[in-house]
Amino acid sequence: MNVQDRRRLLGPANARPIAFSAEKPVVEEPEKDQDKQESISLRKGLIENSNGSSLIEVSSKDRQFSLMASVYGPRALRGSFTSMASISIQLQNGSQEKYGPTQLREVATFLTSVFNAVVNRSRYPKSGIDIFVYLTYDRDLSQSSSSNISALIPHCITGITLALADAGIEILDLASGGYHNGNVFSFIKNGDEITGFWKDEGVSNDISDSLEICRQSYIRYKSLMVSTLMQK
Amino acid sequence: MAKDIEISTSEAQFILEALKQNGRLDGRSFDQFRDVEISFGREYGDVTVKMGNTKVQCRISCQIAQPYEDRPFEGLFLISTESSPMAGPQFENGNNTGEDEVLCARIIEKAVRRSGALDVEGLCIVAGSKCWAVRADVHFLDCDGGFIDASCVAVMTALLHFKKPDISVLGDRVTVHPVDEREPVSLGILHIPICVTFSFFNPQDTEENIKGDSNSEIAIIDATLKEELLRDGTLTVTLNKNREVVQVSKAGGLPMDALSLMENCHKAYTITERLTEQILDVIKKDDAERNKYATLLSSENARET
Amino acid sequence: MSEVITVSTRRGGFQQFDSIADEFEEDEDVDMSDVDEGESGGEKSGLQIVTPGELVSEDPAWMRGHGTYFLDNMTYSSVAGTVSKVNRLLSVLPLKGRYSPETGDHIVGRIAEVGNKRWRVDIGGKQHAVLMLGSVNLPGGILRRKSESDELQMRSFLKEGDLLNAEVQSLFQDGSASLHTRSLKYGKLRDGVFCQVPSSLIVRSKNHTHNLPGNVTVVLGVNGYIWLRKTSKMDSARDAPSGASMGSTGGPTGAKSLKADSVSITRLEEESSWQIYVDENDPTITNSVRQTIARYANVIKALAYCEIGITQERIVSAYEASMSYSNSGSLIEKEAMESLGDDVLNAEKMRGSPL
Amino acid sequence: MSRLEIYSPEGLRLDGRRWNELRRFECSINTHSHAADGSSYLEQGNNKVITLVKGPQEPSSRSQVDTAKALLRISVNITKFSKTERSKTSHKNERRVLEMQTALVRTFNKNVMLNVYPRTLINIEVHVLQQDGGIMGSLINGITLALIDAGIAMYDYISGVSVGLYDTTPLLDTNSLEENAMSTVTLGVVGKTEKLSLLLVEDKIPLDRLENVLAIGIAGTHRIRDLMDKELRKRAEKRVANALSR
Amino acid sequence: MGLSVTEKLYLYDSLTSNPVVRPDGRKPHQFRPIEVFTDFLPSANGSSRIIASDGSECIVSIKAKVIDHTVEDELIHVEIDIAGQRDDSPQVETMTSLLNNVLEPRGGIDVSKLRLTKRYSFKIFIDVLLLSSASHPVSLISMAIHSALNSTCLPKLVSSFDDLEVEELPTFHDYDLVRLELSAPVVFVAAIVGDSILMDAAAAESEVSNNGLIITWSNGKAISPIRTVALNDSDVKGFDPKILQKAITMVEEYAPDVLRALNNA
Repeated sequence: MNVQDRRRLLGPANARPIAFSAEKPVVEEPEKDQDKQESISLRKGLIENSNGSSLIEVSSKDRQFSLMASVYGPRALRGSFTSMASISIQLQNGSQEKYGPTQLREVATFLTSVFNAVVNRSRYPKSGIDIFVYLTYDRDLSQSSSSNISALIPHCITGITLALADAGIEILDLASGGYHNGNVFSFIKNGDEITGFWKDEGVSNDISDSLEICRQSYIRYKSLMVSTLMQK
Repeated sequence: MAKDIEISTSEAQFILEALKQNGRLDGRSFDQFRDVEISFGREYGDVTVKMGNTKVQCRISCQIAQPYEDRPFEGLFLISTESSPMAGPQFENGNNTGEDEVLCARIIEKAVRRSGALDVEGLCIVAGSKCWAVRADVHFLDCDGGFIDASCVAVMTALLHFKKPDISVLGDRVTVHPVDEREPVSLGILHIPICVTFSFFNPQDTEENIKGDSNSEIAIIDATLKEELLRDGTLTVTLNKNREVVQVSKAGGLPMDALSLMENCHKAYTITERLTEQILDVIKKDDAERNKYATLLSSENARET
Repeated sequence: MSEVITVSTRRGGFQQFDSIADEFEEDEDVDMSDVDEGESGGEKSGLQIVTPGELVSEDPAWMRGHGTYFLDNMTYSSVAGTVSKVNRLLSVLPLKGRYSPETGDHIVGRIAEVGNKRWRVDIGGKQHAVLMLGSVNLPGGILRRKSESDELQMRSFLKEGDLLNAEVQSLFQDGSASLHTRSLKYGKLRDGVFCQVPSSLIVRSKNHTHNLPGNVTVVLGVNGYIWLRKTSKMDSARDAPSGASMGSTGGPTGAKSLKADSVSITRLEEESSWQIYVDENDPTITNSVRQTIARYANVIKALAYCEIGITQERIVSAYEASMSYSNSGSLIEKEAMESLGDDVLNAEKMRGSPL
Repeated sequence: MSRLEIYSPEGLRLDGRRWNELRRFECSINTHSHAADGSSYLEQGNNKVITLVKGPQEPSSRSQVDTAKALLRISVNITKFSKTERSKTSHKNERRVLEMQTALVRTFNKNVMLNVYPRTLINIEVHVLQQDGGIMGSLINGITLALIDAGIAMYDYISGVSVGLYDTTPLLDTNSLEENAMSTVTLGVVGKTEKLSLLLVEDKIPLDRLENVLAIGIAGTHRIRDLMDKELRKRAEKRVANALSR
Repeated sequence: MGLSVTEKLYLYDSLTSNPVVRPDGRKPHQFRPIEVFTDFLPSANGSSRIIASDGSECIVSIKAKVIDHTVEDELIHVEIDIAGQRDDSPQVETMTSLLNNVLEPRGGIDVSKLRLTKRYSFKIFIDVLLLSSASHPVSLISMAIHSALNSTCLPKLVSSFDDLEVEELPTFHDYDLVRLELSAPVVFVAAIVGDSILMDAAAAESEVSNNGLIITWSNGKAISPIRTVALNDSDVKGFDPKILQKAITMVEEYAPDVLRALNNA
């Protein structure tokens, strides 16, 4: 039953050290309206080893952060037959241990359900797609706002979508989202469909106000993604 | 387990049939314990025990540590049992959660540590802040059955043999004197537990075992590896020569009549007596051997007797 | 009672020890001498109840069946249950246990695994049953030989999760079943819902597919798996006046039967095509049929809750009794299920047909 | 707690029992009919134990298939809140719990007729909601009841109990206060025989007193077997009566 | 569970038809009956066991400990144990994180009731044992916690409230207990199937749901955490933004009935 020899610690046969590709063009938002609360820049294809990857850097008045997403797969899954690809998402703290493991796990579960609705999974039977998100940098500039993980979720979604597209994995639409007032929405199809909603603070009556604002963010991020993907 | 040892059907049948006819493969009688060979390494507390082809080494070491908060007057004592594929292919490196390994470790733990064989209060240096931490590392070198029994002898002999460096305490200052400076001191041993393992075989059907009153189950002492692989149940009795039961473990297996289990305990006692004597004897001999020039090297003036 | 949720509570206890709180009046100290209690109680019902390890018979003449073991002349029970003596066979029937397949059982199963030339089917037993590729009707003719291309596209016939009804063809040495679906009444199940009851509540009988009032058909698998569906054309054909579908006895309906035969022959080919494995439901299932099916499902669950054996007659009788609840959703309450069970039994007593 | 009170000169124990009295013993079967094939809930003194038996069923992986017999697996979940003082760490994967599981599997391996169920898996889950001494015996009793409820063939009951030795008096069915104050012996006995499937002594006991302790322990397990048997028969009669009336 | 394609199609069509036909005939807002048992663990300060009609079962123990709240500020600690799962499995960790959010003081729970003196407080340990569950268990768990906290009694304080000056540990009455009136939020799971919204979805209904919504209800209003949750592995889809508000309205309408039933029964 134990055919594998586990007595030696060997990596996978085709393991390669991580390599970063040459500088990729950055898509930054045109700085036309200075009153915008945040500036964002996107890059794709940074990690050569992965099938697709992306980097997002955001800075606003009160928060600066960046995250990296990498996609491995689709790869063959051993074991019993599955008619659809199974997606696994892992979230990792960067150098700062900012968020607890259970909290990261819950967000990862949430993101998985979002992308289960976004990726065309039936296209990849008996396969697995592994997605890793590293919250590389996260700094609060203002003391006032409590730094919560909710505000990062839309960027995680954007980052993963970009990395999936970079990996050439079929998705139904470019997914992204927005954060406002403790409410997070994830959209596809021009904002006509919600693929995820997340709320960690406040009461229910503020949701409808946030919807439109988040949709605006979604459309903004989406157009940025499109221009990033159009880059050669 | 890394690899299961397989025993061929014909060999298994042969061994079982022999047992039914009162015979064992190595010619021993059912109640015969293998001869125990105890040898010492160069240092104190380094003991190797051989029983037939089974070989176990135990080494004692100590260092100064902080006692547990809830037990400030006691020193620390830890027994670690390590099995590796060296002893046999059934063991796996770094994985000691196999059923047998866990049981073996737990029994030695109960027999030696929980029973208070080592005087842990004597390990206290400064109450609440400093104490000796004694560590017994048991290594299984070669496996031909009877690990528990051999390990227990090894640990107890090693504890008796070991000497820790002498110390002197001055207020909160503790000085450890190197061995070549001051004669090291022995550990306080309160009693010597000896484990004897019985293996049970059922020569008849399960129905007879459960419903019959023949009590024809076979019990043999100190099984070899092959016998261990074929047995239906096992019992480890730990006793000391004060006629105290230190530990009994019959963790399931073939149901056995209470009276015959009692009989086994009594049989184990005679073995306990013999082994205790043997251990004390080899310790004495080794001590004499190590100190045979002691009188010559003594700086004391000889006295007339 | 709230329309939204019913909550029943009890303080200070882990569960309702139902009406068994009458004991422990006796002393629980133990004497060195064993007080042997009379173990032969429980024969009020005429059925002998035994528990594991109990001596069932000292007579060596019995053949020992399931639920027993023996030593010399003595036969002991190995389960808790009732003693059954059939001819010379002595066995103990456990009060509970998983379904044990028998040859000829009509069962409902779910595909658990697609393997090499076979499907493994969950039938609620101790082991999965096996359905060989050679034991199913293949598209394109009932008597066609299976080919290599069939082996490669097994998942397009039946895949994991698919439900089917089948017959137990034979049993293997270890007690697991081999199934077949080589009849048009067996095969993939469509147009309805699945529900499950303990297999002990289903009585083995000649027919396990019944057309119920309200255009609903039920397949009562012997294994306790039940399929409720909209009555199909084939279902109604089966229930058509005797002779019509069989086409055997001529009689006054001779002409008609000829016609029925010709229909069934053409359909036979049609059904043997890919159609029999298609994953589509009848597009004409109306909302009211769906509601009727939901009501039947609740009625069956109520019978199971009351531990009443499930038969066509009882389902119909319970269904009629359930009409006093206009909303079939209220049948999920314990009180409703109990009263439904009582209604069914009372109706049977009135009719004087104890089954 | 002073040592003197453990067993008073009048022959009474801390909880008012005499030396040969069992604790309150209540059990019921078929408590979790949806979640398992067999189930039991047992209260032995303040021990509260839920047992679920799932199977015999198709093994989930190939490595669990034995072509000759069923594979028996037992997992013991001692909840963090089971003692008066809540434990901070999880008891899963503790060596003591692994040892218990192994002992239980080996006990029931010899008593369940596994050869009747080849190629299957019998999975037993035990949840200890509250413990107050003698837990091993309660685990054995709970598993026996749940196995019988599942209709799984076994040769006989196995019942378990712990006996302590106070000076020269054996005390039957010890609770945790008694267990902490003296040496105890745990037995698992087959049916009404004097055959021991399990015997665990964890502290020092004079060799010449052991026989005495075993004798009262065996008598105690026989009593427990009868109490379990009574409950099972009551259930069985109810079911049979139910089936006949319908 | 794994339903067949035709089963899923039939269920989906039934659940999205007008009027909605649920497989057990329930109305979209109707819950299945539950049974609640409390106060069965004498060694705990509060306990509850809750059983749903599909056999899903959850046991909760509440234990309290006196702590110095000037040193330690976490007053409610939740831990989840799911039978058959490792403590670090994704399901356990996700559920722990979610429930920690539900019982977060800034939400519905009034932690000031745990305050004993100016210096000391009770810290409440909530241990959840999920024995079995057929569909998303968070609702059942939250109801069990709610009932357990409802049944919790704590020792009565007899020493003075102001102990900042005097260095003394709080002392308690020998046997008098005070009922802890801490109302824990209850979590609802709404299944979204097409344009239909269903409360308390059964296993088969969850299997065909396009999405799910977790909505927390406390003190008469829907509060955070609110979030979408996948109720199955295969059929997750996006949904119309209007559904979100509709689901919350539905909870607002029926949650009071559920709480009344839970508290009165």
